Amino acid sequence: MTLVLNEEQLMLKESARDFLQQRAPLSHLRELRDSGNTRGYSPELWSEMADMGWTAILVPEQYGGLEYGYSGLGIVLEESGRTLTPSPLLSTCLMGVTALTTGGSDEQRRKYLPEVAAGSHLLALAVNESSVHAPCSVATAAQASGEGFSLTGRKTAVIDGHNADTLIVSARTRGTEHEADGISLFLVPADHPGIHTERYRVLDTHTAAHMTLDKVEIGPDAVLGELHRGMAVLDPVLNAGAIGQSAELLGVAQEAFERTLGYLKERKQFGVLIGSFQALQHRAAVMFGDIEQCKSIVLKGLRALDKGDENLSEIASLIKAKLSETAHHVTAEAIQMHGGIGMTDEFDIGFFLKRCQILETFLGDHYFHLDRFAGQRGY
Amino acid sequence: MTLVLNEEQLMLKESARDFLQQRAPLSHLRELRDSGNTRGYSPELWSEMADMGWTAILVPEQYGGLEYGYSGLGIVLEESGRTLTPSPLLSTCLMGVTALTTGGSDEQRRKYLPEVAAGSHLLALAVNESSVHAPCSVATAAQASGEGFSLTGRKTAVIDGHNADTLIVSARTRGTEHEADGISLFLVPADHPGIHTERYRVLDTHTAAHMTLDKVEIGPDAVLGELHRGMAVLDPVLNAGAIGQSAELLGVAQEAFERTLGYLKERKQFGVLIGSFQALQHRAAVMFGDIEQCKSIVLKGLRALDKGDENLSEIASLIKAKLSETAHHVTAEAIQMHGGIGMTDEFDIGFFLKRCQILETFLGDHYFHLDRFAGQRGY
Amino acid sequence: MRELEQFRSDVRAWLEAHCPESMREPYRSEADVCWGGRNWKFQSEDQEIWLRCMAEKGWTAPTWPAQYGGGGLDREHAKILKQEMSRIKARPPIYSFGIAMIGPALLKYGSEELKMQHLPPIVRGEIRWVQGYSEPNAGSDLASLQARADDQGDHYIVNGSKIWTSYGEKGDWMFALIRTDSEAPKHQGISLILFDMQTPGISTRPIQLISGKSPFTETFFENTRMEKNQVVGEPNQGWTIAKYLLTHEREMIGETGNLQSGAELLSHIAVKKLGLDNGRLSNPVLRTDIARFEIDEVCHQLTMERARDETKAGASLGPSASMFKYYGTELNKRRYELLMAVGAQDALIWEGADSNEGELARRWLRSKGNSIEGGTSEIQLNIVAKRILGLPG
Amino acid sequence: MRELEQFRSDVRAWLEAHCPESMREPYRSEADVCWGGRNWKFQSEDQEIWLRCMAEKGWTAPTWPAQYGGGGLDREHAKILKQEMSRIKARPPIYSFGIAMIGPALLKYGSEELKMQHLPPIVRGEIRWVQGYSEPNAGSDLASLQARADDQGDHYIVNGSKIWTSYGEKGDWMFALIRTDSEAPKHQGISLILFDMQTPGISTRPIQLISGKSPFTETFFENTRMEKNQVVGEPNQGWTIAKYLLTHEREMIGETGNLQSGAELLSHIAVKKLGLDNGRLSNPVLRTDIARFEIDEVCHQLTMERARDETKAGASLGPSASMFKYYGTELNKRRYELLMAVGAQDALIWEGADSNEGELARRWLRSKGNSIEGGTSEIQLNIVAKRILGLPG
Repeated sequence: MTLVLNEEQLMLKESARDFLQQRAPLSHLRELRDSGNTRGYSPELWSEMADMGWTAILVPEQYGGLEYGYSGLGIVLEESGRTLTPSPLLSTCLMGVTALTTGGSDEQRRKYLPEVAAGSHLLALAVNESSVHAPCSVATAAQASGEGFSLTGRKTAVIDGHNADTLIVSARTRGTEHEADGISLFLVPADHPGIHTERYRVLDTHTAAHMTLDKVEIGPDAVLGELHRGMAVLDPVLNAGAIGQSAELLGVAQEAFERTLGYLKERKQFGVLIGSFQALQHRAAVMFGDIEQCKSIVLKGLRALDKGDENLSEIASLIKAKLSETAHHVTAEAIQMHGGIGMTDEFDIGFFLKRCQILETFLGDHYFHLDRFAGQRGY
Repeated sequence: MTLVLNEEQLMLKESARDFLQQRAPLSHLRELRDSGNTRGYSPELWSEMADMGWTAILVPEQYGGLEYGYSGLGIVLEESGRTLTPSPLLSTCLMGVTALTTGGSDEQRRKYLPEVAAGSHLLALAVNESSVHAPCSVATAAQASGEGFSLTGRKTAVIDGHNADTLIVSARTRGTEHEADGISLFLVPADHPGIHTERYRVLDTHTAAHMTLDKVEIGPDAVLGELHRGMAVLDPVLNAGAIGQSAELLGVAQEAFERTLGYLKERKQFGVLIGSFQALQHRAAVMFGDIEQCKSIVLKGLRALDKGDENLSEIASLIKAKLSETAHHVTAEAIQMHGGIGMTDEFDIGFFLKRCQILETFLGDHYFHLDRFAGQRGY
Repeated sequence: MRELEQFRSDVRAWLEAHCPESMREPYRSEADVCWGGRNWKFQSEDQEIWLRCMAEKGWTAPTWPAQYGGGGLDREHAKILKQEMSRIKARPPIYSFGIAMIGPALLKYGSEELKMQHLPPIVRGEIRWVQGYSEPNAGSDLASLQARADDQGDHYIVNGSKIWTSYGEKGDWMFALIRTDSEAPKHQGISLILFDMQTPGISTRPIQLISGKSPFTETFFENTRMEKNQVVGEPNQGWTIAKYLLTHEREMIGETGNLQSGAELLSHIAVKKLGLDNGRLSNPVLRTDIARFEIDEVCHQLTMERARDETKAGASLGPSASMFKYYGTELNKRRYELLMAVGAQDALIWEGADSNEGELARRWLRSKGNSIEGGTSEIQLNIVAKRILGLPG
Repeated sequence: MRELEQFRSDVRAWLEAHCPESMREPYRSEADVCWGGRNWKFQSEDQEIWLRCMAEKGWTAPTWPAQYGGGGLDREHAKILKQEMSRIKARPPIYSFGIAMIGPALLKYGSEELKMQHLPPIVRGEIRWVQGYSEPNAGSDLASLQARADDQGDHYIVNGSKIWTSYGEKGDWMFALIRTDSEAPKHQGISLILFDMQTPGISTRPIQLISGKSPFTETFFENTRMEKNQVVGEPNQGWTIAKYLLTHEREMIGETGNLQSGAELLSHIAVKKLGLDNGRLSNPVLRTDIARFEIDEVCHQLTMERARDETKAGASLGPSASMFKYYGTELNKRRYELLMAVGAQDALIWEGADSNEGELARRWLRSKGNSIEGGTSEIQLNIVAKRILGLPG
């Protein structure tokens, strides 16, 4: 398979871009923020996205989906990175669907996937327990209770946690706090009375939540995948999440870079265009090259997800580490090269820096992924 | 005490510079190399240095020295970094003397220091056992034998090992391989028949040696400092060594930078001086600032040695780490900015890169010292 | 020497007698700072007493000549005053751009008349000064400013705008760079003019930053009358004074990095947040990044110390100030990057949960402006390359 | 499709029959490379047989037209040949600047006469070509070259010198850029001229590098006669061809980074040298630096792969070649920096002990030239900024 988009994918890219530029340009994010919206995304826009078929991209045909694969969803995520459009695509349509297709029983898939594909059911992943991403550090307890389980513990940084209809919660069914074995995943209705949600807004108006579970009673059919072996499902989900975030970061970095390049070509100082200063030219050239590299590996990562590559953990961490560092650098340089105006809220460029920091940090920053990459490579 | 040189120090700096520029400019190093000299330094020059009093700078007055302190010796080392002059100043006059003044009995001092001050006795530190600097990793055994000890083991990267009259050898008198406790230091005559020396030349014609000790029998008076507590002497010696290397690296970096700056002001390309290219200007400006910072901390480090600062380990590692990274960057940039001519052996700038790599690496590179710094700071 | 010791004991006794207890503790927040000015509301009686006492002695501006209300102290005496104040942790009686910026410029370039008019009220904290340099389209190319003064014989009529004025809406008087000769080469037609912010035709508008509210304002002039006798130095020679003020500002910003480090050490915060594992931070790479940062911070501080030692009695740092400005602001940006990494997912919180209103994230965002305001990092490197290294072009 | 499959099985059978066993193993050292040329001494009979057989089929230059001795294969067929050769790990029959550099330029710009004269001997490996571009004072500003050809009616007389010619003393013919019109603007008075290195008035001198001996030479022309019919393309139009050749060279250098990684993986060497501690390299920071390097290496390789996929059938990479040249060489420099860090004190050994004659240190030093030769990194970034990003100036 060559590293270029095929015709069908190019069409999807174009239609995604058209839709987002028209219906959800950057001013959409600003409006959401200024209107004090508490969901962190627009339900109206979400139902339009569902109409576009985006919520169904990853869902298998037999459950009402388009089965268009990660490469397809990645294209949409990349474009939504350009417009910084908030939506539950990552939490529900990428990670939620991956969890169900990887670990879900046929019954569970039938229960959730058609509704997800229709855009009428949201999922969220509750796997962290501290500020630092560490999926194996699970203290939340799932104790046998009747035929099912009783969950008690606290989950942090649940993206879309307060918007979700169903939570995918990791909890310990045996072993000690930092062990991978003994972690199990559970599908838990978000409106369960034992769940307390503290919603918060992150720096660019996207939202997340900390969630406290107090004796949340669930049936035996709530187990996702095998008991004690939740990491066998969670690992692929987090790999898909990291690559999906990277696709979005790629959009963020490209747009921030292109806007900056445009500014370099129009802003004059000392009687000349600032883009004629060699120091800025060299910095821009390196950013260009870095972004080109990011394009290649994101494409590769999405392909690897589609074909179920056996080195997915290594690939996912490679990509997330590189995209985090590149997008971080590019969005910070974007402010610096815009100068004073880049610091004002009135101007849009600062939103890219904010979104970048969020995507970088959630589900593991470059420190986490560099470490994981080296581990996967055996050193 | 202010961070500026006093009048006396300024005079020493000037006389050191005059002497080295006249008697041992860079062509001296080249001659040594091309003549196939096996000592790695010129004994004639060494006796002139002794006449200048440099060998006596650190030696206390009561043992025939000048007692002019680390600040004085640092000035000479910095200047010899500018001319890349090879000599046993670091191994004998800095580290050797520090070992004796820190841990030596009065008898030991009387035995060695006057000769060292006169330039007629050389010392070398044999503390490493592998390629990576790790002073606590000591497997060389010192077994009780009669009233004294019998040393067996292998020491690596002994600077001036083959030139020395007396070796300062670390060996284990108790404990296990990586423990600090149980390491003892011994003064061993270098011509002892149980010592086998493999001399080698490093990349810029300086020399060092690996040394094998096979049942080297020594008396009880050979112990330097307290038995089992050799690290109490070795730590200060290595701190002084790191700061001394840093002073030399400062000279290396300054000279490489100044030569490069000169080249930027004389070399034309595309009809203009290459120093007018903004990308090079910004890189040069940052190098200048980094070197200014290096000047400040080397000065501070030498002062700290003179007053016996209690945080010497922290300070020494801070300085060595910063100087290593800065000088490394500056000497590599020096090649790049000189272009093709910088790659030729005929031109001198490449010697700075070589010397820098040696000073950086011996006695711990930036990885070693960054780790040690953080450890000293409690994290 | 005896005289100095006597002075020290006098100062100590005076401070003991006059500095209120509540003025001897560190600021709890920015709200504790005393800015002075026409509309100033003292936060406490002690704050008012402390300012009055100090102003009476001229010690709000210790080195200014006594005839302008200053303390008339030489460097050595002023240093003793500073040491004695910090001994009892006395707060500065006032924080004033008048004392820090326009005052020194007036002493160096102002006419006797202007000095007599403006310096004493500055010493007393009666007038709050703000600065008007930048313009929306000028950016780094400050001299390309366009706010224009038309000569009307005995006065000027000014039109245009200024941006990035700190606390512009709270200012009583402004010192601004205004183009007084549109025909001259751009560096030669600029004057430094002083004017009352209540003059008709002046309005201000607050600027919102990516980090949220800010002290910055934009200032607009619409047919604003300015008096010719309020020009500092010669008309059209304002650029020289502007450069003096900029260097002065850069030195102050360079120092800021220094002050920041007085705050809690980055490594302490990291240890608290991330915990130790066998005595080491459990994230070994972040650990190294922090070590590199702490090393560079020490390097910067010691270099400023060395420069102070070298320049000794009042000599200007000159172009070195650009180097310090560059390193000070780049360090501060790195500090906040590392704090964000230490804070990880919690550091993203802007509103809700226990985020302290996103304080860390806001400071991180705000720090991005450090390498832009007061002359961008690029400009500082240009200055170092050209004026210190003597590179051409 | 059927035809291609048939071709594949024919090639496979032919290779099986003709490629000597000893030519089916990787080079043990550089000494195993076959360079060809007038004075070539084959290292083995097999080496000679292998070159002869391949040359006879024209497969030393598979895509060149058959009338010039080439294989006459299109891209698809050539790819199959390549795949089949690498299937049995066949060594390239020859490594030749003739095939890689001047051949393609002649095919694109040369007259029929020049093609007929030079291409067949290149295919047969009879003439070893070397290049003459750089001059001691030209550096990055290649077009400022000064080697000068004076028009003598039917021939030129050339004076000047060339530097950085690889294997200049072993070359049979040189292609060189020579100024043929001193009056014209600097890009417009240059010609690409071919000449026999045995021509009277040509001498060479080896260049010693900081890493030791090198294949580079300096070449001197003293009243050297060159024939006018050996100018490639039109006289004074050599700059166009030079740019084509440079882009070509950059692509090749970009690929080099790629080949290097075929060598033992950096992380494997580090594990061997430093050992693992709980499954991790015991130096956690070096570990991260290595991880970053390996990541960037994959990024570079995949981007070259993507570019090849995008440019598909023969389209030139154009200015992107500059990006690949930049990344490929910077990566190679980083690789050697990390190898030196892994090697630590042992890596400093130049002579004596078990240093393998300082091989690592020499390669590290040699790598510093990567970002200078073939156009400096600065030049590549300039090209990206101007020709890809469209930045002004």
